Amino acid sequence: MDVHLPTGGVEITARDLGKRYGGVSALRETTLDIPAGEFLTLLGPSGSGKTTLLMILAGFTRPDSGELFFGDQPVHRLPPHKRNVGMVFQNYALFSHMTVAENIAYPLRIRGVGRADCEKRVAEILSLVHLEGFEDRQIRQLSGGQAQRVALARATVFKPKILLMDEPLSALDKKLRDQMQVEIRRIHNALGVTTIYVTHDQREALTMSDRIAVLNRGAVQQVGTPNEIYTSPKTAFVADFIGGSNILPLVRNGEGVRFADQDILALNSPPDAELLYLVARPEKLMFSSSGEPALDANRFSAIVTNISFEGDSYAVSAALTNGREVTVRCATTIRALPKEGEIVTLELARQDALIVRGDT
Amino acid sequence: MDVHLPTGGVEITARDLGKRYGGVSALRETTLDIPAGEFLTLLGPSGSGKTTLLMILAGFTRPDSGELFFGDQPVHRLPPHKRNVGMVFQNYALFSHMTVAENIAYPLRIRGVGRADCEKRVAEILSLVHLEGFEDRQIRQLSGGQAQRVALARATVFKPKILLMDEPLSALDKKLRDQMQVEIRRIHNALGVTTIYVTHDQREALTMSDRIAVLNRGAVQQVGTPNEIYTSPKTAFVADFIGGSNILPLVRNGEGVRFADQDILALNSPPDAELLYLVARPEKLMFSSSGEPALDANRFSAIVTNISFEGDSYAVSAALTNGREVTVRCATTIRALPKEGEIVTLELARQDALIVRGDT
Amino acid sequence: MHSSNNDRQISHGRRAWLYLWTAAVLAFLVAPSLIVIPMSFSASNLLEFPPSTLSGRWYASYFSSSEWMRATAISLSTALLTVLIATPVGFLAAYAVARTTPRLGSVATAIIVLPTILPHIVVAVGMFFVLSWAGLINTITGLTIGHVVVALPFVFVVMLSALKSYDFSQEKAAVSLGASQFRAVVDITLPQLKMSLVTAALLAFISSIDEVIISMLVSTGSASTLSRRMLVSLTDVIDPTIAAISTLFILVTVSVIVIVQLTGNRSALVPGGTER
Amino acid sequence: MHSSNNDRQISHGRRAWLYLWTAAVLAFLVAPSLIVIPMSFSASNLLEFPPSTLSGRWYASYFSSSEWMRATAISLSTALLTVLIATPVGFLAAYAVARTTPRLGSVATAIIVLPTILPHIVVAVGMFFVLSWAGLINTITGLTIGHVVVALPFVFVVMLSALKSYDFSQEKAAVSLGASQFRAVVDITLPQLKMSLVTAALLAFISSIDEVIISMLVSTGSASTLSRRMLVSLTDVIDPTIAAISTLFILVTVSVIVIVQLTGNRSALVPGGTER
Repeated sequence: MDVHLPTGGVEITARDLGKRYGGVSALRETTLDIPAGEFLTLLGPSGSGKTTLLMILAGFTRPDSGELFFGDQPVHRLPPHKRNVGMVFQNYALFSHMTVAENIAYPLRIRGVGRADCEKRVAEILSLVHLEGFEDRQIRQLSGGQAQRVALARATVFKPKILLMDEPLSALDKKLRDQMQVEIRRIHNALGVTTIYVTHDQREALTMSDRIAVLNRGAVQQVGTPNEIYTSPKTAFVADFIGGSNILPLVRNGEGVRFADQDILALNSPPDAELLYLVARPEKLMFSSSGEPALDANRFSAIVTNISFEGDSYAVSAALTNGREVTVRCATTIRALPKEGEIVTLELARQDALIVRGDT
Repeated sequence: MDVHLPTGGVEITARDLGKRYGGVSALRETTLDIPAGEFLTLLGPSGSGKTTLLMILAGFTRPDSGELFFGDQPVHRLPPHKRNVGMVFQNYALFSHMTVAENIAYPLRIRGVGRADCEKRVAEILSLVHLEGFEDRQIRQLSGGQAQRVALARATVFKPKILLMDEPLSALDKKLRDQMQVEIRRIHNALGVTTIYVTHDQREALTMSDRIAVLNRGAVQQVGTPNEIYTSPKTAFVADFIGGSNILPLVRNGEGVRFADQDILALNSPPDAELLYLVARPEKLMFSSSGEPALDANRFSAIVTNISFEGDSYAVSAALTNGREVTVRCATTIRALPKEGEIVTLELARQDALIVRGDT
Repeated sequence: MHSSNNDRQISHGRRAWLYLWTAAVLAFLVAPSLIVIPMSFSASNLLEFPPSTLSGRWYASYFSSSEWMRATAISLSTALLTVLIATPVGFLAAYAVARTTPRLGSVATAIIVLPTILPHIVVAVGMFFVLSWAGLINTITGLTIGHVVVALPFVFVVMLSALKSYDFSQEKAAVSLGASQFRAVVDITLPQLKMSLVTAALLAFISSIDEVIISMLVSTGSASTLSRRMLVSLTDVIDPTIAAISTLFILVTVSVIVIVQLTGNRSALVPGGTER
Repeated sequence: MHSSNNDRQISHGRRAWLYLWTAAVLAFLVAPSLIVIPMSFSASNLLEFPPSTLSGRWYASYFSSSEWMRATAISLSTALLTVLIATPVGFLAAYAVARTTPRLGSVATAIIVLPTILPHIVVAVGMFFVLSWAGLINTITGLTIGHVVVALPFVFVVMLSALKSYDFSQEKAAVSLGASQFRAVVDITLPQLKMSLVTAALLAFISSIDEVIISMLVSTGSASTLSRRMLVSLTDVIDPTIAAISTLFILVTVSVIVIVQLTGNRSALVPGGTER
């Protein structure tokens, strides 16, 4: 049965797509190439333009500028119901007066698929989303996770080459969300459809995506694999938004950079930008033990202001000499946990010190 | 000025407090001793009885059974407005037709405090919550964090010996919540008032409390310091609710216990209960390197089913030989990350293996 | 806002006076509305409460009077025409208002509910002048126009409130699945608003049957509606037939409301409801 | 539901027919309501639209007629009494319903709004019978009782909806800070419902002024209210004074609504509003 399932994906090419509401740029000119079959996540805070970009892809929002291609076909003038794109809405938007089977069969009915074929394909897709036997359930009888699966089935049963998902897990609780993340990836892998997934949850983006596009204030900040985004953020915004970070402003000093009158040893050379920041992940800052300075490490003097026990770790807040607060995360197995008010030396190894530019 | 502030706290003694709605126990007979000046958190999921207990303390809910003392005074028959208890509500419940100063002065006005004295004490408490000069602001002009501070000021300005807080931070976003947690602790320390704090957020409870009472289905499961609760949970519920845990069902075998036909080496001897579980924190499970078995460790064979990159760590899901899934958390610096489908050996040191009883 | 916890802060003793107030208010409100029912079964030629002898003679008198029957026929046909016009027009107006910008929507809403905000007598006077001018006094057409103006705001308000709680993303979902905008409305929106449409139609019907003041002015003599004839009869002589007709009115109104409520509640259990 | 994004899915071309419908509906609704205004300024003895010569003679005729003035006085005093009774009673009933169990509350609500659900003519007939029996026909007391029954549901509904969106935890907070339940209502709840109380009182006032059918039956001859006299005049002879009075009615009603709206909106900016 499953042999019929793979629908394949199609490449998406966006050229200079832009959208303004009144005087405000909801999306600045954006160019993006999404290979066929990729799982791309649009990640950003609310108002970052991620939903606007998704709605332009779906056809519900008309871009002011730019071009959009699905494969070779230009689609930026096509109305949404002719784009043949599957879409999963934030609140699922299931038709509440129809059964599960009627919901899923709706796109097939519109395409004039025959009754028998319809039933076969509904059963097929229900088995893919692990909801065998749910055909005659009413929508109101479904749990959140089941409704999510039905929405996914309805958006893929007509074998679209592109699947758009608008924060589909935001209404679920944490446990179900973790489970559905794995499920959605599994279904993506089974169908091979090009998937654009919108979320504001950085953890979700890291876990699920082939690539992530991080947006802020209407502009794409960085596109890359989860690992690239986490370990090599290009801007202070990305570094701060993905995982907690200590972001320290730097001053350019010839070839190098300084923080609070101290030369900084860093992994990369400073990028070409006006505003420069040092990124130090809380788990990479170490309390220096006694007087033996590690080679190739930055050392900062600081005073401990607060210690929080968080179960699997301590979060230690410390004020640097110029007053800036940083957070240090250390394991509960640490030998010598400093006390509040204690003066400590913090070490950041050169390979953990990244220089990024300010937000564009 | 600050010399006048400390209000001190009073001891709270609850004896067999119980409450039923219809046939359902909202709170089973609960006995609790809270020393003067303690910061005690009631932690539990919704419906666990934590709010019922708080409302009994406040006087808004009349218990069906039991006695309640504030110091030596029995209060279980006292109406709420005669209990002299400060309370911070989930939505703040600020009087929207009054200014900040009028809100804070309201409990003083009711107590017939003179105008000049009123003004002095409002200024004093505003300075404590870092809102100097906000006297004439309208409530609608306040941000969430400011409203929170005003609610706190209003609930403490009349120097109650007891302060009750009902999920006060649930409406704030994560950053502000972290900041207010520190603030609330600081104000608690300054006033010395006995504080009962209700939350469903285990991280908040760990960070803020002197002691935590964990509730589930109307019953107190465990009372202890954050460290005790995290490192020595007494029931499977507590282990699961505080920090993620792998909970494996055990079978008693003479003096010891077995899991899947394998004797388990554990930190503690099995408690006297019917259902027993092994608690293994995800960060304590290790991938065993090659054939050298660690002394005094449990070893489990497992197949890797999923690997999620989560930025600062990997979450590896693995199925044990009897089909149970466990989660292993490992640092991104791990030398040999296993692949999906790989068969691995998991190690759990004896001192990290805790045996707990099922939920009471 | 309201929760069982909140209740408990007012003790039962304190609530007693609230209960008393409420009971007094309720008795005061119900008495005049329902006193006609026992009166209508009186056998006496005079109004009696309580009736000394019971009989159904006033019901017989109503059904055997050709004048009352004629008035009833006029009322019913006008009400039916009113429903057929006001329901679709009101739905389309509400749909337009729900989908347009908030500013335009509130202007349109203000104008549509104008006839319910202005004194009814003023609307009736205006309607009388307009219909005189158009030569439609004493015609069913004229009467229907008058009643549509009165009924439309009810339909509009019911449909607008239904559309406001309707999840338009379902329409959007249908479009994303390949349906045209029109087909999405027909396939998805209308079936889900079924119950509200029925409610709106019944409200339009009742408001037309119940309308007196416009009828008073624009339909006289043999074109009188039932409610107009009742009012005129009462100001002339005291005829207990009126009590019988009033009782029938109550019966019909209450049945309609009960039916709407029951189907409304059933719609929470079976498909077709607007909730989700 | 409604969002600026949703709008964009209907293109402007497609929306044109919706706009047209709406415009037609609006014109149809507004015309009869407002046509009396130009007519009232006619100088002719006959009804004219548009008027050939303008004059204020019909306004002069209204203000100089002792009969019209007497009717106006009766209307105003009845309306004032109605407000003074219906507002506090309606608030207390709404407060009781808001704080009691949902089941008891919905029974009470159903009974309180009964007079607005039943045909107005039925309520009027019942009221006529009750007042005849009590010997209160043609008295201001009787008329006021009738109008309170009609006005109370408005007050009740306005106050209940205000109380439903009111955050009762403020009352609870006041109690936790040391206020008795009664003091909490007076200090916290009432000041925040100020605007809704004013709205409810104005609605009660307008509904009394506007009431015709009960007035038609229970106040005759020299005890006639203004709206009753207007209706009776129109069925006798066509007197353009009616157009003048209707215009004044519109003026008063619209002013009241505008004032409520303006103060209502201001209350969103200054203290005393119910929002938070």
